[in-house]
Amino acid sequence: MTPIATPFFFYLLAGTMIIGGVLVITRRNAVHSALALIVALLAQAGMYLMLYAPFVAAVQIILYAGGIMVLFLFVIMLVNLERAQKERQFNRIWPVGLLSAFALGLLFVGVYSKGKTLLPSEMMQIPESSNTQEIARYLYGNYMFAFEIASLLLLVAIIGAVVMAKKRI
Amino acid sequence: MGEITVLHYLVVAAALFILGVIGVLTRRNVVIILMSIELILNAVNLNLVAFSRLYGLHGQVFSIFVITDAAAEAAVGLGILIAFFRNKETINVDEIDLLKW
Amino acid sequence: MQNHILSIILFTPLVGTFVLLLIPGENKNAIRWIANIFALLGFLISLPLVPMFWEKRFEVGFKFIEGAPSNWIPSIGAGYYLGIDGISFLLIMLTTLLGWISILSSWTAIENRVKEYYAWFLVLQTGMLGVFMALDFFLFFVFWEAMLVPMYLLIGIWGGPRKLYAAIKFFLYTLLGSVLMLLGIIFLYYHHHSVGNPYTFSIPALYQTAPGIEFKYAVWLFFAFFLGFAIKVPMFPFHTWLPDAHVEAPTAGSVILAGVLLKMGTYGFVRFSLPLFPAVVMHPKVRGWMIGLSIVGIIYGALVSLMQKDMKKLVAYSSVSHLGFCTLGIFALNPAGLSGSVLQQINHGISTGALFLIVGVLYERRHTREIAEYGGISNVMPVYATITMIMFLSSMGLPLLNGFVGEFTILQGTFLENWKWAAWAVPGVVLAAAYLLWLYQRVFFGTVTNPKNEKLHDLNPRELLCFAPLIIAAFWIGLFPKPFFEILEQPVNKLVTQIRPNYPTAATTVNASATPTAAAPSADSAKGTH
Amino acid sequence: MLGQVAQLFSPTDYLLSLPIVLLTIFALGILIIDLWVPAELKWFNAVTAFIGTLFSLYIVVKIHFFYLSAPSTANGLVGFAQSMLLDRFALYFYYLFLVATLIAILTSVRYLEIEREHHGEYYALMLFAVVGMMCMASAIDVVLLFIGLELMAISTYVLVGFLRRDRRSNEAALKYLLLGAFSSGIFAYGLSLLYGLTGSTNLFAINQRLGQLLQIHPKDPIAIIALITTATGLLFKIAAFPFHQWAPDAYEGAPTTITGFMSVAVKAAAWAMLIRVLFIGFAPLQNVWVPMMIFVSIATMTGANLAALTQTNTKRLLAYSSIAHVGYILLGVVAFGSGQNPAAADGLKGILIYLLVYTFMNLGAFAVIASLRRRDIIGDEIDDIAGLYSRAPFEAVLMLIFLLSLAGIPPMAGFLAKYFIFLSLIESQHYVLAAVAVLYALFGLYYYMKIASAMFMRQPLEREALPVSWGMRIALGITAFATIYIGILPEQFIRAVNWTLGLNQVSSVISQLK
Amino acid sequence: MLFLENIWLIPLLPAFGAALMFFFGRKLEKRTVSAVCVGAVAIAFIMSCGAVWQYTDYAHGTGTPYQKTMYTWLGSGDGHMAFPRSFDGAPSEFKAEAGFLLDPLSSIWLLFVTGVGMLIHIYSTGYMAHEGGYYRFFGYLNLFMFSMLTLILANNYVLLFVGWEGVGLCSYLLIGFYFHRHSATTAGNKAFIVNRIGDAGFLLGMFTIVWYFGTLKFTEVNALARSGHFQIGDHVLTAAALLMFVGACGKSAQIPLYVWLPDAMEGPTPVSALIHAATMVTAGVYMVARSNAIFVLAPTAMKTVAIVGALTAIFAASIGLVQNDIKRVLAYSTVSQLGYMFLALGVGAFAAGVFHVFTHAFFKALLFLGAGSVIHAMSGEQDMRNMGDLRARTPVTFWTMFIATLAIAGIPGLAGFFSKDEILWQTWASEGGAYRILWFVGYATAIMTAFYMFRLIYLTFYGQPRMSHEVEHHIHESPKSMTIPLVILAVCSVFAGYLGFPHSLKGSDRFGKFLEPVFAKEVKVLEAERPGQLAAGEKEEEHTSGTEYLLMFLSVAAAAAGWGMAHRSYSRAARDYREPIAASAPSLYNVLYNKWFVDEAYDYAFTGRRKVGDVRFGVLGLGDASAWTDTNIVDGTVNAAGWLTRATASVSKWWDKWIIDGLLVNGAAYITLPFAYIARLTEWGLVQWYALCMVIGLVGFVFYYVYR
Repeated sequence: MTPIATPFFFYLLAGTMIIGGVLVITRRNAVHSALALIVALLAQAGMYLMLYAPFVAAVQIILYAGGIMVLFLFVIMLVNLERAQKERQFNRIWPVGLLSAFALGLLFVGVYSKGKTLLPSEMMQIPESSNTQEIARYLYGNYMFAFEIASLLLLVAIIGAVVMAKKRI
Repeated sequence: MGEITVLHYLVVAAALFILGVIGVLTRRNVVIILMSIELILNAVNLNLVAFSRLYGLHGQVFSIFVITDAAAEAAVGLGILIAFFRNKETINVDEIDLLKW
Repeated sequence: MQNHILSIILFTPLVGTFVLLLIPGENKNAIRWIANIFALLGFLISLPLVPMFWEKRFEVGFKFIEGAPSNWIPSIGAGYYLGIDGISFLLIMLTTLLGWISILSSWTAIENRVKEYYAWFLVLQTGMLGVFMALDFFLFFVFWEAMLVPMYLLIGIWGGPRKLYAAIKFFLYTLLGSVLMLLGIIFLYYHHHSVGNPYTFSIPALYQTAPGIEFKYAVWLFFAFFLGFAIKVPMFPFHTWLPDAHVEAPTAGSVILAGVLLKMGTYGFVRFSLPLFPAVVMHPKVRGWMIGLSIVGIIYGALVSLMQKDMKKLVAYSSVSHLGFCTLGIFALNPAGLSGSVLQQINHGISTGALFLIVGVLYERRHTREIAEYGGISNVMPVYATITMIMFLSSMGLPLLNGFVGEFTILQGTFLENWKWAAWAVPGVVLAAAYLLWLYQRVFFGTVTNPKNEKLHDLNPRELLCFAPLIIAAFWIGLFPKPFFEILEQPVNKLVTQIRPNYPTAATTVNASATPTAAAPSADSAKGTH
Repeated sequence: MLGQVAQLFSPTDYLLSLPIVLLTIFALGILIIDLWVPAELKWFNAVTAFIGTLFSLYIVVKIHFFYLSAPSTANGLVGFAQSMLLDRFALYFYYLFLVATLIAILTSVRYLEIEREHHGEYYALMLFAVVGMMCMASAIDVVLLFIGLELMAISTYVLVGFLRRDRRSNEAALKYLLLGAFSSGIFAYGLSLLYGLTGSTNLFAINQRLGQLLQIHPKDPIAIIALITTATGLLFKIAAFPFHQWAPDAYEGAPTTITGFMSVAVKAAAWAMLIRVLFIGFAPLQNVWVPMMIFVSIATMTGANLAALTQTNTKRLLAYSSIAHVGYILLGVVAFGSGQNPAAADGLKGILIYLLVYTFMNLGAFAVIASLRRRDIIGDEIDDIAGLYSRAPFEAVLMLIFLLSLAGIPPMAGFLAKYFIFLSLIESQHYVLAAVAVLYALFGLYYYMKIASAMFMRQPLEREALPVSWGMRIALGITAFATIYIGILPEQFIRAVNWTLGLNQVSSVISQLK
Repeated sequence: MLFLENIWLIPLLPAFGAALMFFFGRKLEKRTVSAVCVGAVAIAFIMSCGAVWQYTDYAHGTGTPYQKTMYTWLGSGDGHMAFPRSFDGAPSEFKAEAGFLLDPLSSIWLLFVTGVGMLIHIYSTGYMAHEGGYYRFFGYLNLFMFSMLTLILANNYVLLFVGWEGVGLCSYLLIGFYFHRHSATTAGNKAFIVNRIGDAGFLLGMFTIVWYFGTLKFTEVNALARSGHFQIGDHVLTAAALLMFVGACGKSAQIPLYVWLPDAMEGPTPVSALIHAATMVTAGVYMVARSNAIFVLAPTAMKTVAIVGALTAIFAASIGLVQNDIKRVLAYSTVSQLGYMFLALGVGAFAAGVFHVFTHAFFKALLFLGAGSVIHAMSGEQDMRNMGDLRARTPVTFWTMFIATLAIAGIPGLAGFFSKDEILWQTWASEGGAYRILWFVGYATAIMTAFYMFRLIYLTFYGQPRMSHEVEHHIHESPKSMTIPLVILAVCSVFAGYLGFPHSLKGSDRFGKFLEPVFAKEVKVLEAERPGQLAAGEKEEEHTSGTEYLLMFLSVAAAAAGWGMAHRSYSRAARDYREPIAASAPSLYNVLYNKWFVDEAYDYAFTGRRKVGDVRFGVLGLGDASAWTDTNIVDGTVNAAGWLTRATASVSKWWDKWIIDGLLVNGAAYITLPFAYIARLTEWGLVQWYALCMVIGLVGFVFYYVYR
């Protein structure tokens, strides 16, 4: 079944994401930023659904919103400083940073507007019912090795986090 | 409201990317900088998934890997941040000032 | 022996180094003995080369060829490929001789870190010999650069107060030249390949193809090489590393530096710049510049040394002037000029080496080189004064001593090309007399004014032994230079024919000049007049 | 179903993954054993790691011989469904990684004891990093590439910050992590665009599609953006201007042994990745990235050399010097990009040889500095190395050898590396570039000699002799020997590189790369 | 042919003596020293007499030179260092032999050099008896003999140049013999360097010859020059001749290079006699005479020679008039006599010039030795104002010196008369018109010569004693070893003249005849050179003797006049006598007394030993300048380059510091705010600064490649 009112939902979610993103980088209180990030991530999950990627959407919600952000919140609680909120939130070079970032954005927009014709316009019909199986097939087929390595990656992340965070090993 | 093409998603992703960059460049709070990096990675994911709409599932799979990576980076980054915080009692990035030219 | 003598000569000092490394650093005398034995050995081993070479002196091309092209690193075409002709033969003999003398001379001069001193010195010796023997550009470059390091350390560790500055200046300045030369070498190498030959660094092979490089590249190449050699020589604008290096270096270091290292520049000109880029060398503008720089060097160096208050600096600048004569002779590009130039390189090695030893003798006794500190030395050290006088005379080019032979031949050759050049260079001879005699007057004549100088003891046997061979050589070359000219004859004539094919390198009949022939003046001879 | 699995996992895959698997097993083993190893016997971990690396090395050698025996494998074996290509090129880098790791392990033991941070995790992480590198070297699928990169990167972040009580180490780790994550974000963004353009994650496929695409629209802006963002990630990893500034800080703050490891192995891996991505994936965009690389290399050499002149901290100085070396190696890329043989061949050859030589000389230099570490003295200021000769003549001479090699003075190996770079430049008619490069060699000489003259010509601040552990001695011995040996008798090494690149053979990696 | 075969021994014997002195001299005692050295020279003298005697019947009048080549000295021997000689492009060889040549010209020099040399050696044994460094002195003397003989016997220019430089060296060593005296060593340096300047010219001359003729052998050069390939006035030859004449000027103390000779009197008196009067200074004459073949083809050069000679003659004589140091008077007289010789050569009267050299050798040596013996007697006093009335106390010295004075003044019957008269006559005869001026110059010089010589005699031997008392009663006649040579020389200077007894006095000019083969052809060329004169010459032929007699009489008159004046003003010189010139023309006297201030001028202009204000000119000035340039400009550039690099390297650091300081110093925040902001930008170590750089780089690349 094709999604309904695609444009509306798209703009809704896009708006939510952008606003969330803006809030993330502007909030004084880190917790608020985290929450804003969660919102943005959820909105992005919605977009995944619109793009016929239910599995990714699920991963997004579970892993990101559920896992990573919790980690963030923990850390924020751990290192939360009253001081951090009182002093200024932006470093000295922020105007330049802002400027150059916007410049980059402008360039991107320009490029996309230039190169829009290059992308194939017709979309491929992806069977969403079997999406997960397909992904599994890919993961254990083409990307098996990468998948294994990814497990190592997570392992290393755990070790690293422990080594770094633990007072004495 | 016309037809939503991949390009729309690209633009959104680009916006997200830029937001992330801004965050990285301007904020002092390391945690928030890490979050901004997450934003960037999400932009990447959005790109990938959007493209996978054109080419098939590779993109989605790739995005899963990127998420994994994001998780790992976040974990390690926060760990290092804690170690740093122990020594320095701050999480402000411009107070990382021992090493300079 | 015949076919390995070069390697034997080349590696004897290195063996000495390794032997030294085995000896504990405490017993300095043992180290000194070993070092001197090996230095002397290096000299003695090189002596058999003389008769061997003498038989072959008129044979064409390189002799005692050893190894082969690209047998060392076949895949880039570098080879352990040795061989000598008259020019390198003379310089090799000079090197072994001076190496021995300077190691002998530093018996008492060096007190701390004796072991490494001698070790580095022997390494340096091998490096220098290698430069003169290599017939492979890669090998040549390896030796050329490898030799910088020991010299750098010799200056930097055992040098005077400003040793760090002098050492690094020496190293950087020389390297500046050689890196550009490296590019030049690589270009030749690639060009050789691009005209359809296998990659090789063999110098004889490159002699074949290099002249074919089109002019606009050849000029750049010439200057790439030129910079390297001109800094080494040193020619006029690039000479300022020399005084510093000399003043700071220990005596033996200066002797080797002046005696041998500087020759590498001139050797490079003769061995590489001339045969590789004949078109450029003969190009009037380029040649004019070379000659001009040489002449400026001659006069300028002499004038500057006239004004020095430090003996060693004076001698250093004087060698700028003398080397100016060498380059002048080289770019005269005729047999007289070239062979005179090579001979003058030998002479400079002998006399200036001796001069540095002379300064060293005083420095060892009084630890100052200020001319003003001295005066009336000939009252207390008559033998020393006599030797000094002889060496000064040889350095200022008095007939029957070596200096004259070289300078006369060079100027003669230059005059044959263009009388103006010779005319500009000749004042250098006068100035040489001026600064040397003035120095002699201030240091040796008069009465002893400075009480510190009253107790100076005259030369001891070891020092005499240092000077003896130099004096003998000076007189030999002065009185009977013919053998040297004969040794140089073949390579020099080969060079000239390579550069200017229509130049008569052999007089048809020995007494042609007695009976005037009605031949029309040839192009070359016409050049001289107008 | 099982049949499917069997068809998914072939003997080839087994062979190709074996070195990696072995390393992984040993890493995990260390992690577990470490729990029972008492504090004073921690060197046991080092031994385990060493043995593991040796095993892996053994397998690599076996693969090597298998390739030698089977001419059909001239282009290497493709495994894991086109995601991994273990060709000679990868094999070469495997050797580099493993040797570097061995030496790094040797140097680490005593250093860590002095730092009181001797934990098994250190070695485990090292091995994991190597796994990541191997993936980078042998991946032809961007996904695998990216994951490998991240595996290596994250392990390195932790290793850099491993001295948790040392503020400089923390800072270095944090900076490195922030910037690294940032750059890998950009990198991933570029990859995603690449995927979007070509619809594939396989480099060869990307190469073809991109080629077709550019046939239709030359100067496709999105392609260029993809290139530049990707290149940002690559250049960041090899620390080239303007993405190099993390390097000095990270190098200075990290444990010296890790600094050596990073400057050699990590960098080599990054180079392998860069070569794969640029030369295969972005080959069609050559006319874009060649000038870009020219600019980057000149800028890198300039910046790094100038910065190095004023350094008083040896680690930082060497960090800048290694950036400068990156500039040189990039020249090889430029020569390769110029396209025509023999310039391209020699350019690539130059890169490989440079990395080989660089591995030994730089590790050696850092090993010497690491050996200066003592309880109270960090030992990375130039004053600490002053008069080293009178305290430890042997090490001083070795250090001199390494420095000379870094400066590219023959007969040290460094000269050979520079030689090939210059040769390739001359062959590709980049004369000016070559001249600039050689002139920057002078800068290099100046600051290296600053260290040398400190060692030989200055008086030591304190005279006590340096205790040097056996591991350190072996490491120094190996590196110094290699540095001189490659310098004097490089023939078989050059041959090896030729074999690696399949030069003078039927099928050449180069032709396949382009 | 024993002596002729072994002619090479003649120079080698003294060389051997010298070597002996240098190596073992310190150990030998004085007797052995003098035995060896004097012996060596004596044998050399005997051998040369033998050689010349054998030569006469070897050549029997044809004057074909005898040559003996020892070995090839320069050049590789068998014609392999070749070059195309310029005038016809024929390939010829760069080569110089160690070969000896004996012909009339060289045999004359050979004789008087060895002869006078031997005498002076003998004399020195007495004179130096009480000096330190005895062996050194004789070593140098022998070395000098060796060089001088090489110079004379060389068969090519380079070998001649060897002797040429050798004698220069010896004069340097001997002038500086008393090396404790700063003035002595300075004089030595001056002599050597001035000679070097001349030598430079000589070198260039030689090069020109080689380049043109392709050879340096006298015989070949002469053969070519006379082969008629070159028309008279050939430019190259003129250049060559002039350049060689520069060399001659240096060696033979002609204007402008004469300045060294007077100072050279710092040396021991025998040295002055041997080197600076009799032998060495005549080397220039020898060289010019030797290359007469070239000179006659270059009339310009000839004229130059003549004019320079004449000028020098009168110039030096004028200075000699008022000098008080006995040796300086003689020195200047030497210079002026040399001027005569060059005048002779210049006008083509080679034989006359050589003849004057010959005679001059005897009486000038005698004068110097006499002066030496006077100084010896006066225990070192050299100022004639403090002498007087020595006639009785040192009779031998007096009489011998008196004879010499008569000779040099040109009193008939003595050597000087014949030679000088010959020169004057030739000067008058050879050139017509304006060149007669030269004759007048020579004539004036003759008067002056007579005057100052007799002034010397009167001041020294007549009048009242003006010396202090202790000096006075030390006065004694010198030992035999010194007086005997005086006597011998006196005899020579009486009779030497008769060898050249002119035809006009019914004599047979043996001397001229002997030299005939060397110069004859020149005379012809000279005739050819000016056919106009030829007619005149013919015309003169009949009344030639008349003019000659007239001139002869005039010159006698000149001598007499000089003598008379001297007698009037000095014969009764008391302690308080006044110089007549000083009385009449003090300014002129001052100028003359200060030698026309030439030395000062040179010091200001050329050497730069004196500063004008506080500016140096001349060589030392140049030296200062270039030394300054070297340290500040040439080396400065090098260091600046290095400095600049390091500066740029650390500029950001400074920038920061500088700005911050600026902030602190002037609190004008609103000005410095932007700067301070930039400063903060460049604050390294901030992570986000790195990130910013990355992004900027990204932007830059994208912009460049997409929107280019």
